[in-house]
Amino acid sequence: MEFLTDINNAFLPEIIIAAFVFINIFLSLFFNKKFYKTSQWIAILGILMSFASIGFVQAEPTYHAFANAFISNVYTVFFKSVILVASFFAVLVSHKIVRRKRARAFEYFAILFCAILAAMLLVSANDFLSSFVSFEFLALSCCLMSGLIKNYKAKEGALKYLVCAVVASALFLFGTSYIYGITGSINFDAIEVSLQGYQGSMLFALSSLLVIIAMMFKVSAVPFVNWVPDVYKGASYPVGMFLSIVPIAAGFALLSRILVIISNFVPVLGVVIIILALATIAFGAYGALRQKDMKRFAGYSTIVQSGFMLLAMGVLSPYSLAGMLYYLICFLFTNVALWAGMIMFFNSNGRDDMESYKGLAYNNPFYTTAMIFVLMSLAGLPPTSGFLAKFFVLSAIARLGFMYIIFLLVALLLGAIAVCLYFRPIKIMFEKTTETLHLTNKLVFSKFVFYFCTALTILLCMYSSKIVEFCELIAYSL
Amino acid sequence: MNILSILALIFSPAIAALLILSPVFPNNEIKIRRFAKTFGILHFIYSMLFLLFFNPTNFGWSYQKELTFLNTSWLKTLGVTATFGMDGISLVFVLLTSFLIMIALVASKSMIRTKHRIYYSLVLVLETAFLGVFCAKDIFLFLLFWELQLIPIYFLVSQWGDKTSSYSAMKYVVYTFVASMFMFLGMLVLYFYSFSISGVLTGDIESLSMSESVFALWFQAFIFFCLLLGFAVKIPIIPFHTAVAKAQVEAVTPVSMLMAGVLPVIGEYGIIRFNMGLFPEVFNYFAPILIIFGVVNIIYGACLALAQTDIKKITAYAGFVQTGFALIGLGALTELGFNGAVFQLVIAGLIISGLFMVTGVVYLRTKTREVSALGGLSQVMPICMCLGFIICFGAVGVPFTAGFIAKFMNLSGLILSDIEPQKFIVSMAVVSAIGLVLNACYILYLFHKTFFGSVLSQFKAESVQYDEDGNEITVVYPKRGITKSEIIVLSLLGIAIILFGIFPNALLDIFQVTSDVILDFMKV
Amino acid sequence: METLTTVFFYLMSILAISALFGMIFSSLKKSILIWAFILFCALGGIYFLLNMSFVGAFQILVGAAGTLCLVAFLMFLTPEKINRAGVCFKARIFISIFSILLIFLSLLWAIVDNYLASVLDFIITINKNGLLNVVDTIGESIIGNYAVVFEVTAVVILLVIVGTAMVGVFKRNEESR
Amino acid sequence: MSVIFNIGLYHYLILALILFCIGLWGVIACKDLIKVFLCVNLMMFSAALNYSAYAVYVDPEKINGVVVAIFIIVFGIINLVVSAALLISVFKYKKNLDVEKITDIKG
Repeated sequence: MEFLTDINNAFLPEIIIAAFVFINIFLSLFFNKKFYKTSQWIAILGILMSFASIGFVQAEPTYHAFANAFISNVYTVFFKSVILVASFFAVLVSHKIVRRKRARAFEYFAILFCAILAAMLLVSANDFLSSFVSFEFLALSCCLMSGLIKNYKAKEGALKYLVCAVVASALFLFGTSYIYGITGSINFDAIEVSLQGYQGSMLFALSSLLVIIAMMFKVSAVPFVNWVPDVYKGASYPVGMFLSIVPIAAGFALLSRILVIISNFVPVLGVVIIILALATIAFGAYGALRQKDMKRFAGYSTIVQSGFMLLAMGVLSPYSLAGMLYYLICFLFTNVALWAGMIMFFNSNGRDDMESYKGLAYNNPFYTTAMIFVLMSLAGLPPTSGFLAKFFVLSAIARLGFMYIIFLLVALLLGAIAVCLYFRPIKIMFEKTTETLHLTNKLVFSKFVFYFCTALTILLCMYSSKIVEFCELIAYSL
Repeated sequence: MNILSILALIFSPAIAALLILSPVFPNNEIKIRRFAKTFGILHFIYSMLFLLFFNPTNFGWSYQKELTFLNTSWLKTLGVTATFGMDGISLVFVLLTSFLIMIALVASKSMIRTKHRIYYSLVLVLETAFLGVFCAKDIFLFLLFWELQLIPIYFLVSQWGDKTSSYSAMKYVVYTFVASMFMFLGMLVLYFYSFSISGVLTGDIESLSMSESVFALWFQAFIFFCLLLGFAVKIPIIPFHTAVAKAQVEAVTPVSMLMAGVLPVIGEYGIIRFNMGLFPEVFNYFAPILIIFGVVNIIYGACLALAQTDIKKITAYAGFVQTGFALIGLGALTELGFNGAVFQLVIAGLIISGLFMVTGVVYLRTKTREVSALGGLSQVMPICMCLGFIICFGAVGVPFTAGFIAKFMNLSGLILSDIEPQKFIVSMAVVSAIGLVLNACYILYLFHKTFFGSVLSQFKAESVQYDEDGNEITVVYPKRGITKSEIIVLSLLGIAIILFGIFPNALLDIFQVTSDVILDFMKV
Repeated sequence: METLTTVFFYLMSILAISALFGMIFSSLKKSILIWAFILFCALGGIYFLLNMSFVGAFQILVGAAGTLCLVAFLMFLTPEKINRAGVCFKARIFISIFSILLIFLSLLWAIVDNYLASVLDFIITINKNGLLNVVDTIGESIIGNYAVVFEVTAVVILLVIVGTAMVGVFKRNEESR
Repeated sequence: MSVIFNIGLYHYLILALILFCIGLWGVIACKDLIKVFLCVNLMMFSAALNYSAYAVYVDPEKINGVVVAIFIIVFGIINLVVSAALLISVFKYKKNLDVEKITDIKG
């Protein structure tokens, strides 16, 4: 009975998602050929049900479920809802893949739901075993999802993803094994208790460094970053949208929860993370500056954005966490809008190189205006939410002290380079060309997602006060 | 007073821009142009109303108003509010901006041939960004509008400029953005350290100015120079000028008018508002640096201008010289100098945009900007010559034009300055007086080479106009080589220059009290 | 008894390390045999040495047997015409050797440091009384505390079955591409 | 000498560390993708060894580390299964499993 109480109090969204995994697999056995179009509706239903059930979850005070292997509090609930919103958009825009997969549409959604389940488990995992299992689960489901298309690039991207994921999880395990040895426990709460009064040692520092480096794979930051553009290039568009948000959000949730425990005992960890973040931004900016392919460009842009979010993790105060959460919200909507815009373009003419965007400004001014807003938001220019988000994250570093000003300066200059790279697609859209492009108007869902999220990027900047308060509330609950 | 909403003043151009962009608006270039022009004129009249009801003896900010969203401040938890307000100096610059935008919208008729819809909406968005900078009462609001300018300027320069203008627009954006990142750094540090001292998170300029003096001097100086770098690229002060000059030269004429007319004003407004208003102690210490920058701007800018053969480049460098005089006035730390600097900024905005307009008119007719390929245009386009004559005299600083008053105030302010050592001041004054002569040289050279001398054969036709591909179109203009809208633009600028030359107090009275307040603050 | 343990441990570790090097450098067919050797003998033996006979058996049964079957299967499905390359020697490999040595030495130093600083005397032999009912404890732990993790593993296996089927399936006309 | 001859926790840790580092080097150095995955597996198994050694010496009552080790072994197999599927599908296109010869996506 305790089991059922735990499920009811903390695990309702996950259980619903898991149920829909089985429903999808079951349906794929019997209703393949005829009813493939309903699969999208079933997926939407599943996500909406799961989202609604978040309201029934106990968030305050923290609920320890399943012998403390998983927890549920405001922080995890926030991340779960971010994951569900992102995957909702990803399901909405995946009508093309449903049509193409036909008989296997249900299986595609089963894998997608597995990934959502894994991300939600990763958010709420409370010991090394459950976090490792969900880490692997997320990596495997994302890898399988990115290899779904039947061409070579998808397989190659999936393979690269798998190699990186497996190496990362090996590093994660190796690092956590030492922490287990030092503290004698694998549970986060127990570790926190047994670390009280701990002086810190070389072994602890190195092992936590290993764990952090392994987590960098999930948030697509510097040591494990080469896979990002390749995987995005290979994967289909909805999968790319999913990959660019959900694993990163889940990774940040786990990273912040681990960092809260260990960062007090390893004083240099903050500096290391800030340096990694700056290197990530530099890598992403350098890669995106010479990109000719829009998908790969989106990959590098994701790297830049996650670098900025990682910058806030190096500080780890409630203020900086609130900044990171606000950045995550902005990044969610902006990135969804970017991918939705790319999907609209791709679905109408089947091209994804940057040159094909030439002259778009003269034929589709409305689309171009929205796209400019999205890119400006990613670059962090007003009047979009990206500006405020960058302001937040950078001000968190400014708050630290005078010694950190050099990092702040480097971050600001890298931000200036980032502006440069986001101007490139805009420049191409305004170039003159003879051929006329027309976006087909049948793509209702993509259109809705694109314009809705673009509007949100601007509105989030204006009505930011409430959201900032909300983010601070969540950050304090960690 | 209810009609005079500062929010309406600032955001109405953006709303008008959205209206033009919206699918409801007819896609007819004449209608778009007329709408934009009418809006510009109405906006100028509306801003004149602000002047009428302005109380010049008021010390603080007038017309203060906060923009709220759902009855909540913009970023309440961070202490950042979207509060707007005006004091005397802001009001003068707001009027200047509104006037120049109106002028530029009128001037666009003959200069802009394509993409009218996007062009006019971008100019109006740019106006919102300009006005927001002048009226922002919060440092982060200031920053928001400051960076908002980049987007319209990028498109205005790259889309309607010369062939390589896309590159120079990008260069301009990167330069300005990098500099503004330093400014952002300074602002963030300022914001958090004033928080650590006063315990209140606030971005309000007035509250920040209270808590500054507690900092160590070197720390204040660090923030001071971070901010100054951001403003210096916008003005531009000379070592940072390359990208700005290139963008100004390669942009289309109305855009160069706006860039040369308003952007230096914005930069120096930033210096007045932040560097002077927040760090009086440091400013007192580093004022000679501003004087040196000003003198370098004058001498080096004049030399650069003398070395050019492109009339638009000469005009762009002339703009640097004009802003150099204002920098001298700011650095002098006297009442005369300060008032002169503000006066000079307004007048420089008028003069430089006028000069750009003249070169633009000439370039439109002749399709060349090389000095050697021009000459004798006074016979072909006499009206343009007459109006250009007034503007050039204003730039040289001939008595009875506003340029004379402004330069006189700045230089005498510099000489009256009590900055030690006195030798430095005197030598700087002498050098800038030499700069005045050089200034006269290149402007008269420009004017002479363009309008006088023997008429070159290709300009002998009654009035010649070329279309975009360089083919001759035989359009006979009624007013000898110049259209009605161009006459309006040039004559309005000329009238303004002469009017302020005869009645400088009309302008000086508006910001007299504000400048007294700022200078009093400096002496503490 | 002590001497036997020592000899056994060193034998196993030397076997494991040398076999691993052998696996990296030899050709694929040989390397699979060597891999089996590592898992069967070396690692399994070390688990037995740790009094974890259950894990050792598990390692041998699931790990070694499953992996071996899988790799052999993989090797036959990807028939070979070109010589399988061993190790590529390039500049970056030497850099990687250097960095891995760095990791190794720093971690080794940390472990030794920890050993020198440790209060507990780990040299004493294992307290066998605490480990009598290992299998019971593991079973209780898996079914009690980590039941959800266990279930999640089941879902992962389901996912892998469905997903690999989807990823690996080809249309006939695509194979030739 | 007793440190060397009396086998204790630290011997196991150092063995695991050596295996881990060789595995990591193998991942970077091996040109054959099958070997790469075997080396990654070995890295995970060395972590499992770490976990069980710590479980025996530090946490003998609950032996949570052993549970982790069991899960690691299971997931090692699962990784290999997925990698096998992907390797076969890559092989069908390229007829090769050399790390340097299968990269199409670049830039």
